[in-house]
Amino acid sequence: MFQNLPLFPEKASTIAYRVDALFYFLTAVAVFFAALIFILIVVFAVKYRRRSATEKGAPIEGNIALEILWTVVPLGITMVMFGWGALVYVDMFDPPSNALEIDVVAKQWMWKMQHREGQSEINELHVPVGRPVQLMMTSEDVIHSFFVPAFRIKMDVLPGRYTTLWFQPTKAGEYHLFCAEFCGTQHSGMLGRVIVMEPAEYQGWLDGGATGMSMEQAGAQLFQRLGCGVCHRPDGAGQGPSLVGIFGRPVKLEGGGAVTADEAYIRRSILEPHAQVVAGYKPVMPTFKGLVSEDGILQIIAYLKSLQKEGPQAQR
Amino acid sequence: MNAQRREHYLNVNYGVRSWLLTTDHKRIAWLYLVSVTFFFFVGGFFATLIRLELLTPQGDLVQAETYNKLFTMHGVTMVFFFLIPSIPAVLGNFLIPMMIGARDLAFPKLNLASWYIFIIGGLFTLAATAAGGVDTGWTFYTPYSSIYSNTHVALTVVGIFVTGFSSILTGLNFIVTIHKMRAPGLTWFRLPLFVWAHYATSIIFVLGTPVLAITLALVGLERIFGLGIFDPARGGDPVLFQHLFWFYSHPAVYIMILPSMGIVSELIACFSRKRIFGYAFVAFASLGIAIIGFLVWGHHMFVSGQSVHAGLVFSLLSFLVAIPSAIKVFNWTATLYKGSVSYDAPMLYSLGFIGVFTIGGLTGLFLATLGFDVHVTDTYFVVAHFHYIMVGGAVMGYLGGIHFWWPKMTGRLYPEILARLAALIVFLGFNLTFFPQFVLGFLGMPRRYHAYPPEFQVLNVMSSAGASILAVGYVLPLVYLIWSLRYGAVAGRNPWGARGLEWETDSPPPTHNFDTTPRVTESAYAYEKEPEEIYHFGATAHV
Amino acid sequence: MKNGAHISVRAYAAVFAALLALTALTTGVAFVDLGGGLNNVAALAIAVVKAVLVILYFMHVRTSDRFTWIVVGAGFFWLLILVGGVMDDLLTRNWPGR
Amino acid sequence: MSDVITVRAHQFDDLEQQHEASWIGMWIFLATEVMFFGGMFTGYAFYRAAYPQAFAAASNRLDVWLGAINTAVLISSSFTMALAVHGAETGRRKALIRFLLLTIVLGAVFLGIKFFEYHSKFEEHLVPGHSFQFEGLLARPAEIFFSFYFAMTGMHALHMVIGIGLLAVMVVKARRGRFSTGYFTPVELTGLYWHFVDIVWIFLFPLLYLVGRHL
Ligand code: HEA
Ligand code: HEA
Ligand code: HEC
Ligand code: CUA
Ligand SMILES: [Cu+2]
Repeated sequence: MFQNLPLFPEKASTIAYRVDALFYFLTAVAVFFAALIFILIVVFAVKYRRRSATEKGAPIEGNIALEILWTVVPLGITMVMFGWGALVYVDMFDPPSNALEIDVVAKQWMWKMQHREGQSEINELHVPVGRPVQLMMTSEDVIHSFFVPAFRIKMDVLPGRYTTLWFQPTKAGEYHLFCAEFCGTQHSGMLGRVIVMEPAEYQGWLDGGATGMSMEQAGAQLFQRLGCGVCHRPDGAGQGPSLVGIFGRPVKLEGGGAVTADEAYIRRSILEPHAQVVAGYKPVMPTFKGLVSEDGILQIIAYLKSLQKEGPQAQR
Repeated sequence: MNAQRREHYLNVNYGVRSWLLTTDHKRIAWLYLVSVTFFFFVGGFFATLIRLELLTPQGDLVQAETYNKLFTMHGVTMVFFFLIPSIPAVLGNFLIPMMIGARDLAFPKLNLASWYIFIIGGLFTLAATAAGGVDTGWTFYTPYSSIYSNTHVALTVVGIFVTGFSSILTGLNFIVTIHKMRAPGLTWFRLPLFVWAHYATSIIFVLGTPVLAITLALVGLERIFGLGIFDPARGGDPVLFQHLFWFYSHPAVYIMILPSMGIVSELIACFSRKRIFGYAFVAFASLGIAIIGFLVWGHHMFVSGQSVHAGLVFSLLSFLVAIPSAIKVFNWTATLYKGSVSYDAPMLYSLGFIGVFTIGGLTGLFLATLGFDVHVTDTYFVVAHFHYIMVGGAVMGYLGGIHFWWPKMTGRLYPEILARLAALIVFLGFNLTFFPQFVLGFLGMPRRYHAYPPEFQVLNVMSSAGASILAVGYVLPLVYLIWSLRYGAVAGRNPWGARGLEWETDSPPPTHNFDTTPRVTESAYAYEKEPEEIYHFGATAHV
Repeated sequence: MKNGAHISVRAYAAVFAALLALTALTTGVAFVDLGGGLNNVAALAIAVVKAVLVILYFMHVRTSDRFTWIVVGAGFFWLLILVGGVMDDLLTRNWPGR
Repeated sequence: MSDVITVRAHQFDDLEQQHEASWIGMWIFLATEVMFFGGMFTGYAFYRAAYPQAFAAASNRLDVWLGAINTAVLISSSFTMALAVHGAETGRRKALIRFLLLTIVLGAVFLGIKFFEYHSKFEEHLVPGHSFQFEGLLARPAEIFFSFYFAMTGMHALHMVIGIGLLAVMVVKARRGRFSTGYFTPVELTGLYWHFVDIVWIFLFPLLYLVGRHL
């Protein structure tokens, strides 16, 4: 009968073990204090019950030592909770550098996953066991939230911004993917599956399901089609700066200040080129808003990232 | 018995006009009592439908669209139209002037105005409901609320905006009254903790509510006039709305709990016939909660795309705000020690409050713990947490207070045995409803789900079963309290042997509360003394 | 002490003159590039000075009791809390850098 | 003396208590107003930090001279308001009424100029929404700037209108001789409200009009 009455969620990622350890600690503290209060209340209420109509309580006003005790002890305990929780949290948002990167676009009410190798899936995500996976997520409409209980991870997916999430599956199997931020009528239907496979199997799936171009190739094609290359020539001779090696590089801005060229920056450069203008260039780049989809932007970003390694000649 | 008819606030005059145009704080309290009770049952009706729908995994009772409107209107009604005004506007209104020996609040006309504003706001929201409802969740996150939802967001938002001003006026009135109108000798540290709690609550009313008002106004303007402050398509950041919303709405949860804590402080002392343990600590804990409560709003946004740095800061501060609550719980418990404890219904509610609030509060610590919140945020764990505090805590405290001061308000006693039974039913029904939701949340069931995977069914059925028991527990007092208005035993001035100043006048009190202004020489908890040793009534009336 | 006690017409006139002068100053300074974000600092600082003058003199807070000062202070302090918390999020979004 | 007694409400012990309560009540209300406008100032700060160039460019589309003149007008009205309260304090009813009327006139001038500005923004298609047009590619964040411009100045103007209404009531009451040196709290509180509205503008002016002048 306990099939129908699960009390503990499955654990299928490295972080899940750490979250659960935290959970045990929190539960222990909670049970201790709840029991303490319950027992004291019951004992006092029974032991000191009123025995005659005129009886009065003892004239006690308080006790400073006790007050200090029950201020300092909870304070100490909560600081442990804070520290421990913070450690887990910071690690949750600090992906290892060798992570497999997958892009996720959410829209009412579905999930689109794009693997760098070109596969794209709807409401399903295939990943290999034992390898860190990092998701780069954005939304086409409202806020959604990517939630896999078995991995103990969750992150909101925002329109107009990128958020990231990473996990390392530890066990092959199929797990629920929920949308956890209310996003409209079919919020509760915005479900998916994360399918964790053994690495060999995963490779097979990748090969078998390979559909056409990789993201970089698609990005390169878009770059061509939208005419970006007219201004952004690899030698920097165009109207705009060369984009070779742009990703991760600090960029000096017109009017002071600098930013790191990350995904958000590139996305913004494409959609709102004049919000942050590169020092020494004129704000002549047109906006590509409406001309390129969120998927497309992710492909361009993947392409620009690839320019990193390959050197100038990669940009045709 | 004295056959002569004594004049009091209920019988000075009759008729609808005498009620709708009254500036007597006691009558305005009744206006509020009737209104918030109405809204509670409206909200409860939505809750009933929610629980019925969740009996089965498939969404079969209502459409997804309808379900979304149900929980939104449940949350909006319960929070803005029931719980926030409940204790302050009913019991606070009724009792604060009496507790401090004043003839009325500082601004009686504003007080009446605040009720009308509340009703106008309520009518807007009811109109939105009647017109088809809203489906954004009570949190109105943009851009769903500002652009995508095609339900009656604007109307609802106007309703909440308007109602906000009623809160502001109530809070303003309380602060001024408590500062300027205390009876001679009633120093700050002789005040009942109920008054301290309302003072702290009022600070939040006054400094928090306007931020919600302007935020919702901007959402409304965005919908109606196409302003573009939250619109991602124009470069707007969706997280900004959440900051502004929670800047009010986190402190607002303390608006809901502080007055209830105030009640519990009164009841625990009275039914233990004993001074409250660590009076000053409990008093300052209220202020501490109100002030630190303004620094923690980001704990609702740990996975929202807020920066990691902000997450750390808000988590740390959230733990700090828990400390004053812990201090209160320990002091209440210690008050029982060597008391003379009786088990009257109000006391049962307060003991229930302490237990349930402790669980609710401790699970709040789970949520404030960054690494754990990521897993359970936006799941039923959160739903369970806040119902533990708001339903098990605040509402139980409210019921305890209503029972306790019922004799003062009406001059009649409620039927004790039935009341104890009801308290027990509420306690049991409550725990059965909401404890399974902690498990559901930990298992990963997201909130605001109209349908759910089948493995969650058993726990959901338990929860729905509990809700039906809870409903009985709530309907029962409604019935016997109304019954007692006519048939209850006559109460007398001070049926509980309490020491508060409000018990030193007739039940029901005369319009101006006291015939003469009292002089106060002791704390409101001096149970070792007789009331005559604490309060001294002069010879002449001050009209 | 009675709140909002008397302040002389002379003081009002002096404050009025100062407010007009500061308005001219803030407008003038805005056209000069002070560099390094100093324009923002100057604009805000001048506005704060003007507001303080209005509060202390026109609004009689200078001659009012401590409680009035606390209420005035609380209003602005709470606003700082709000701005501070929100800006903390915005300005640390790249922290810790990757 | 007898007219003094009649203005005391029954819940107060004496006029002094009543005055102190009203005074502090008004200040508490103004603290709420600070937070009310504060929500918008916070949003403004957020986007200004996120889109500095766009805000500068958009701000330069406002007429700085009209803004400055309006600032001077409003400050003058605050000055006349202070003098009106002074008149009430010293029992000079004529002065009270005259300065109240002057304050109303200055307030109306402010609103007139504001209306003119709105009108020209409308013609320049700078009102957020479908008709919004902004040359250059900062159009989207510039629209956010103008959303704040209209929300903040609009809310401010609404407060002005309410203030003018209150002032008009004060004029009528003063004419009827409702105030005396012992009782002029309503004038005093109206004054506080009016000065508050002035203070909001003191911040709005540099934040809206002077952002990008030095560029
Ligand atoms: C009356 C209402 C109320 C109250 C009083 C509280 C009190 C607290 N809340 Fe709760 N909360 C809500 C109502 C309330 N909450 C609501 C409505 C939501 C969800 C909103 C939504 O999203 O719709 C929410 C959500 C919520 C979240 C966000 C969860 C999420 O969405 O991810 C968090 C996170 O930190 C949180 C924390 C806390 C904490 C730390 C307290 C503390 O103040 C609790 C302090 C109390 C105690 C600690 C118990 C007593 C102490 C002891 C017995 C001694 C032992 C103590 C120690 C060891 C410290 N709450
Ligand atoms: C003060 C606040 C308050 C109170 C008192 C309650 C009371 C209850 N709530 Fe509420 N709840 C919220 C505040 C509150 N809730 C909020 C803020 C949300 C979040 C909304 C959101 O996500 O936006 C929420 C969400 C919420 C959910 C989650 C919905 C979802 O995420 O999908 C659930 C599910 O079980 C629920 C259940 C209940 C129940 C069973 C009660 C019971 O305690 C109610 C008991 C009362 C009754 C049952 C009434 C009795 C009367 C009758 C039965 C007569 C009525 C007439 C007829 C039936 C004809 N609530
Ligand atoms: C009309 C010429 C032109 C076209 C077409 C153009 N750009 Fe640009 N781009 C520029 C100029 C000029 C700059 C530098 C000024 C600025 O930041 O706006 C720039 C800057 C950028 C930057 C920031 C570079 C850095 O070093 O920080 C990125 C990224 C970028 N463009 C991407 C693109 C993409 C992708 C496309 C095609 C979809 C594109 N551009 C099309 C002219 C152009
Ligand atoms: Cu997507 Cu909920
Ligand atoms: Cu909170």
